[in-house]
Amino acid sequence: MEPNLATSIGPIQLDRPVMLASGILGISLDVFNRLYRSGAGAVVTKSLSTEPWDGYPNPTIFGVKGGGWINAVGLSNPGAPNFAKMIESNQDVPIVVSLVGSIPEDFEMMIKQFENCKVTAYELNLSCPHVAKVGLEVGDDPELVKKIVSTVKNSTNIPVIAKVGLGTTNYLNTIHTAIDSGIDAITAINTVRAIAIDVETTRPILSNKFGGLSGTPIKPIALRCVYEISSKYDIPIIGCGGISTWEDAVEFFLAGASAIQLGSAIGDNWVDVFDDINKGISQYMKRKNYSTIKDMVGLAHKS
Amino acid sequence: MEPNLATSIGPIQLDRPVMLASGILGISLDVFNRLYRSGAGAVVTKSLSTEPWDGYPNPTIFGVKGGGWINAVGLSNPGAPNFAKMIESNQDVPIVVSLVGSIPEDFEMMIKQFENCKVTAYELNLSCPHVAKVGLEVGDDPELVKKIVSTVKNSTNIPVIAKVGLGTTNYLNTIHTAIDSGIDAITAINTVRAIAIDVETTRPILSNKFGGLSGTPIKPIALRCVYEISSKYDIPIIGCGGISTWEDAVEFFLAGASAIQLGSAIGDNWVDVFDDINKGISQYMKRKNYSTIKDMVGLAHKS
Amino acid sequence: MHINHNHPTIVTIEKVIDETPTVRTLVFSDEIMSTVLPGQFAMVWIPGVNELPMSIMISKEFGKAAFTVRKHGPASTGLFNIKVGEQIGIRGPYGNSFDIKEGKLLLVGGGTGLVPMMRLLTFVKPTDDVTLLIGAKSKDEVFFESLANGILENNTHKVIVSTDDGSYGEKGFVTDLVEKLVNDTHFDAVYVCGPEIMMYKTVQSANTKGIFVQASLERMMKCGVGICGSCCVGEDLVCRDGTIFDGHHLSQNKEFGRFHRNKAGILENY
Amino acid sequence: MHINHNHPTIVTIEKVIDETPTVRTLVFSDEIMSTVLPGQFAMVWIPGVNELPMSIMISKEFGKAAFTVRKHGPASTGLFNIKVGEQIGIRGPYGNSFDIKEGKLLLVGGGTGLVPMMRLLTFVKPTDDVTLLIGAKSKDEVFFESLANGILENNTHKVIVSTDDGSYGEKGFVTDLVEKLVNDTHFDAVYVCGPEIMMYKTVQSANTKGIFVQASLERMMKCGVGICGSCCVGEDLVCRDGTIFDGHHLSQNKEFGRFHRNKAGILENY
Ligand SMILES: Cc1cc2nc3c(=O)[nH]c(=O)nc-3n(C[C@H](O)[C@H](O)[C@H](O)COP(=O)(O)OP(=O)(O)OC[C@H]3O[C@@H](n4cnc5c(N)ncnc54)[C@H](O)[C@@H]3O)c2cc1C
Ligand SMILES: Cc1cc2nc3c(=O)[nH]c(=O)nc-3n(C[C@H](O)[C@H](O)[C@H](O)COP(=O)(O)OP(=O)(O)OC[C@H]3O[C@@H](n4cnc5c(N)ncnc54)[C@H](O)[C@@H]3O)c2cc1C
Ligand SMILES: Cc1cc2nc3c(=O)[nH]c(=O)nc-3n(C[C@H](O)[C@H](O)[C@H](O)COP(=O)(O)O)c2cc1C
Ligand SMILES: Cc1cc2nc3c(=O)[nH]c(=O)nc-3n(C[C@H](O)[C@H](O)[C@H](O)COP(=O)(O)O)c2cc1C
Ligand code: FES
Ligand code: FES
Repeated sequence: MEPNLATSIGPIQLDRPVMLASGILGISLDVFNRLYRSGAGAVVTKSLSTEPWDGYPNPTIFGVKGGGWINAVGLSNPGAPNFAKMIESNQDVPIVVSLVGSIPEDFEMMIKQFENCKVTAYELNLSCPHVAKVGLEVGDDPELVKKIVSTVKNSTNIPVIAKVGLGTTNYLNTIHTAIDSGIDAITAINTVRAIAIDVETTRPILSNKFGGLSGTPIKPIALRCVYEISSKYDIPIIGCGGISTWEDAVEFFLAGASAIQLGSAIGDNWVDVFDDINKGISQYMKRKNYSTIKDMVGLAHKS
Repeated sequence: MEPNLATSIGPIQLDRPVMLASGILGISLDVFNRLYRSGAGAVVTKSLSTEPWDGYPNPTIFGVKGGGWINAVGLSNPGAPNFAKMIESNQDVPIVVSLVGSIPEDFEMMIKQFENCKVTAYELNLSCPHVAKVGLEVGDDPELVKKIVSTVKNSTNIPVIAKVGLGTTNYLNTIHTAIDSGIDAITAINTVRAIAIDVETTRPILSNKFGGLSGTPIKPIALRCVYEISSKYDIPIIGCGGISTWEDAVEFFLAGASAIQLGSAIGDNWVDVFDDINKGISQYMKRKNYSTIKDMVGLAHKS
Repeated sequence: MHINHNHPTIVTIEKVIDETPTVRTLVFSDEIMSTVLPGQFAMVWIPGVNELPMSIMISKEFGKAAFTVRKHGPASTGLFNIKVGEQIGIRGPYGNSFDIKEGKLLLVGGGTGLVPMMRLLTFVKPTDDVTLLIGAKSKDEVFFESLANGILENNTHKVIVSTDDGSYGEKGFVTDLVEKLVNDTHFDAVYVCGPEIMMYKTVQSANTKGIFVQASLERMMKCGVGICGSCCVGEDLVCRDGTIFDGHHLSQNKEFGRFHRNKAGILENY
Repeated sequence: MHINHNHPTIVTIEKVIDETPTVRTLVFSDEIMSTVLPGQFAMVWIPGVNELPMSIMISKEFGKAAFTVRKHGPASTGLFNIKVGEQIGIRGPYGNSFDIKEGKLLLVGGGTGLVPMMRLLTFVKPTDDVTLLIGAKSKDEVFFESLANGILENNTHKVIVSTDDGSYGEKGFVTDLVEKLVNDTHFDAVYVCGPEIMMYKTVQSANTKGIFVQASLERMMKCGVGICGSCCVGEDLVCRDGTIFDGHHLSQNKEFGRFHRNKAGILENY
């Protein structure tokens, strides 16, 4: 009796619980297909805006000496209209379309573009820590979150996820508002605002100076957020932040996540990371006699 | 011409810029003397409360697989009255007394205890992430911060530092309030709220479940805070969080810190870390032709 | 595999040995713990209960190690009650180890202070002449006597038990015996682990005679690595500078044998 | 010492060599970069300007490496203008490397696409018979000709230059020369790096003849490690799966030779 890796995140059904996080390799349908074949349960696209964005000049990403990555790609993306065309032919891959914008109308307009695409869910990026007027600046404004989530929910029948991060207000309030406005699930967390300075040239390394920290360093913080959210709210959670092994993934399930996303780990372990984690989870479930992912979700709260 | 490692943090003068952070080995005068001899420019005591506190049961601290530490010692401390007696005989060591409390009167009472002690500064812990009613719960409440800082400033002529961290509000607002209320300097940052779950026993590892993440993982976040504070306010800053090498220390100076504190690095490199960092800073300054720490402070903003 | 020895590794208890009504040895598999140096300890997490510093006990089986725990407060009782098949977390090994000397050796252990002595015995050379003193309150608290005799079977050796009430072996405090032995015989080294007063007197006796002596100290421990400060004795941190200190060094320490610190860090008299 | 090869290491430019009016080689000391495999690249940070992917050029001196940069947009011009004593940051090495074959080898390089070819030349065996084609627009854009002849001095070899305008060497496109050569002679392997159309045609010519061929692709790069996705060609990520791909693999790629992506990730025709 093989353990079943299928999971449901509220209305979203996935065959496997490990998803590709937004902004990671998420630019072409060919790559999505490859990642799906490699074991990803779903892929989240780069966050799309109404118009194409070039993003920031390089350096936009580098490895931190003590581990992890800092990036300020600046949400470079082809824009929702172009992107929708790129994935129109999609049949097989569960694609979650990530969206950024400043006002509800941005999101409305973008969702229209995908009417002819097979989209598994939308993920609203309310948490990018290094681009002005979108991301965290939206997530930190409860009124705006309310308007955006309500608008999006009225514009589509496809499930909608809100992606949160650690901004300048209590992210739990953002979640509260999103839940009140009808959100279907929460992804936690985005990168954490950070900086690195080169001591020889005495300059910040990123062209944008500030960026977002991802990878192993943020795992204990991300896990805490999932644990906190699941203590406080009855909402499906997708855990994200620093996951690179099956043990990390299981920690997130135990903390209350129904699925997980990863990005930075691909920089270290390449696309094999999906299958490695799937296998590890499966072996763990066998050993522990869990037959479904659900058996694990939130268990750490019960001890 | 040897570079001069002396630094001033507003009214606070230190011979060397690397301080021991609060809560680390900070329990006895003998140990303080040893750390001072080992190269610490000053030592910060454990955060003291009006009464002795046992703290949380073990496990209270452990190493994170991906690097760094998570602790929930729970502010165990002998209480300000006992502690003041323990350091009464101090002659040589620049001691910064760290205080926690819930109301202004707590701080007033504690400062009285130290009237006969040689105290270099007080550090108000407005940022412990894992003890209820003190720490972050105070730091996140601007009205309370205002009252506490004003009260403390009225109770003593000794310089007063506010130690901030990433809570549920914008830490920059806390700093704003503290500056308006007369604070002399800022220490940034405390540990970042985190959790770890053991997958075999499916339980959070710490007895308190939540703890604070310290060490290398938080360095890029702490550095960003120092950079942000120094962009926004004209206040002396002590950088803290994940510093373990001279390069880390220099990054903090370049970001705007006039001195730094470290804790977790002692777990890896033991007390030699102070002299190692002092030497590294000195060699760097020589190579770069900086004659004082001040020459470096905030340089990254100018590029 | 310990990826990070400061993070608890979960092991399963494979065997439980009752040493006395209040002392048990719990055996588990762990390659690293099976080969630690004599005197090293681990932080032992009893899930849902507490975490305690424990000397790492030897096991006869390859690749295995053990803890020998005396049931005392809630934490040690939690460990004492762990059954075969249950799991505990261990991090470490921590601390320094005894300096291995040669010749005529005196080992002094009281209660679970015998644990590091057992591992030390596995390091003696065939030519060493070894005397082991086992101190206990009464007969039913004596353990490891035959284990020690077994380990030393190829050495010139003596295992002497003394009980406070004389119900077994010699009668009286083990420290009186130490005083007598070091006065009578020249020892090349003395090693002691047990209650602080036992260690204090043993160190004094040896120091007076100018004999090399080392004691393994115990203090309240939280981190085990020199961060939290809870284990300080004078300017030393027991977990990181020790747990083993030379007699000479200890004779200069103002707290050794006199004070320890409680959970809040307040000095208390012994 | 590269503690983390994904973090920029700062190096100081020690020598600048003018190759042509618009191409310069910047030499620096770095042990790891001095011994990379042929085809590997680094991400090169020009502080205050930009960061660019650059093939790692050889240096004659032990422990040194170099970049050979053509002045083009603001980023490469920033690098081009770096003076002796100034600092740049490098991270890497990244990417795979050419499969080293033996026998009759054809190397084809256009412009700075010659850089990986120079390092590949240092890997040829004494028994190899090597033909290097250098493609350039005109005479003053030709470089590395004598460097290549020097490296190959102990081999049977030919270095053939072709310029589009015929101002030096053969006249015409280097790809016509490739077509002719592979029709005339059996090669054991063909290696190509240069403008995509040059690589596309070279791969086609070799594939048609069933000759082993590898091309080193260029795409917009941000991370260099397979995170950002900006370098994708079809389902391949140039930085991580490449930059070197076999001709057979490339013949199945729908984007190679046809499209590349701009900074926003939109497909554009070549
Ligand atoms: C290096 C070292 C090795 C040890 N080896 C052994 C051994 O092999 N076998 C054994 O039975 N005991 C050993 N001990 C003592 C053991 O750690 C406990 O202190 C003892 O079991 C009493 O625990 P308790 O049940 O009374 O704790 P409780 O009263 O339940 O208190 C729980 C907490 O207090 C702390 N604590 C209380 N007393 C002490 C103390 N004296 N030292 C350190 N922490 C304390 C513990 O950390 C624990 O978190 C060792 C101690 C140290 C420092
Ligand atoms: C693996 C690899 C190796 C290379 N090796 C060399 C070399 O040895 N010598 C050399 O002169 N050039 C090399 N290039 C090309 C080089 O990276 C630049 O693309 C080229 O110098 C043009 O830059 P620019 O000044 O026009 O950039 P700008 O127009 O100033 O644009 C700046 C940004 O655009 C990006 N960019 C623009 N065009 C490209 C492109 N074609 N490929 C990648 N990024 C681009 C850069 O990352 C940069 O951040 C290499 C490219 C790759 C991918
Ligand atoms: C290069 C890069 C680009 C990213 N772009 C986006 C983005 O466009 N939208 C988004 O919601 N998150 C973005 N993120 C954040 C990731 O989706 C993820 O939340 C974060 O990296 C933490 O996960 P990890 O530690 O597994 O990488 C990006 C992260 C990286 C490293
Ligand atoms: C075991 C431990 C105990 C701590 N106790 C305190 C404390 O009592 N008061 C306080 O302000 N900070 C406390 N801190 C936080 C540190 O002072 C410091 O801000 C934090 O650890 C980040 O620095 P580091 O990465 O160099 O350790 C504690 C940290 C640790 C690891
Ligand atoms: S136990 Fe923490 S310093 Fe020794
Ligand atoms: S450059 Fe980022 S994936 Fe290739």
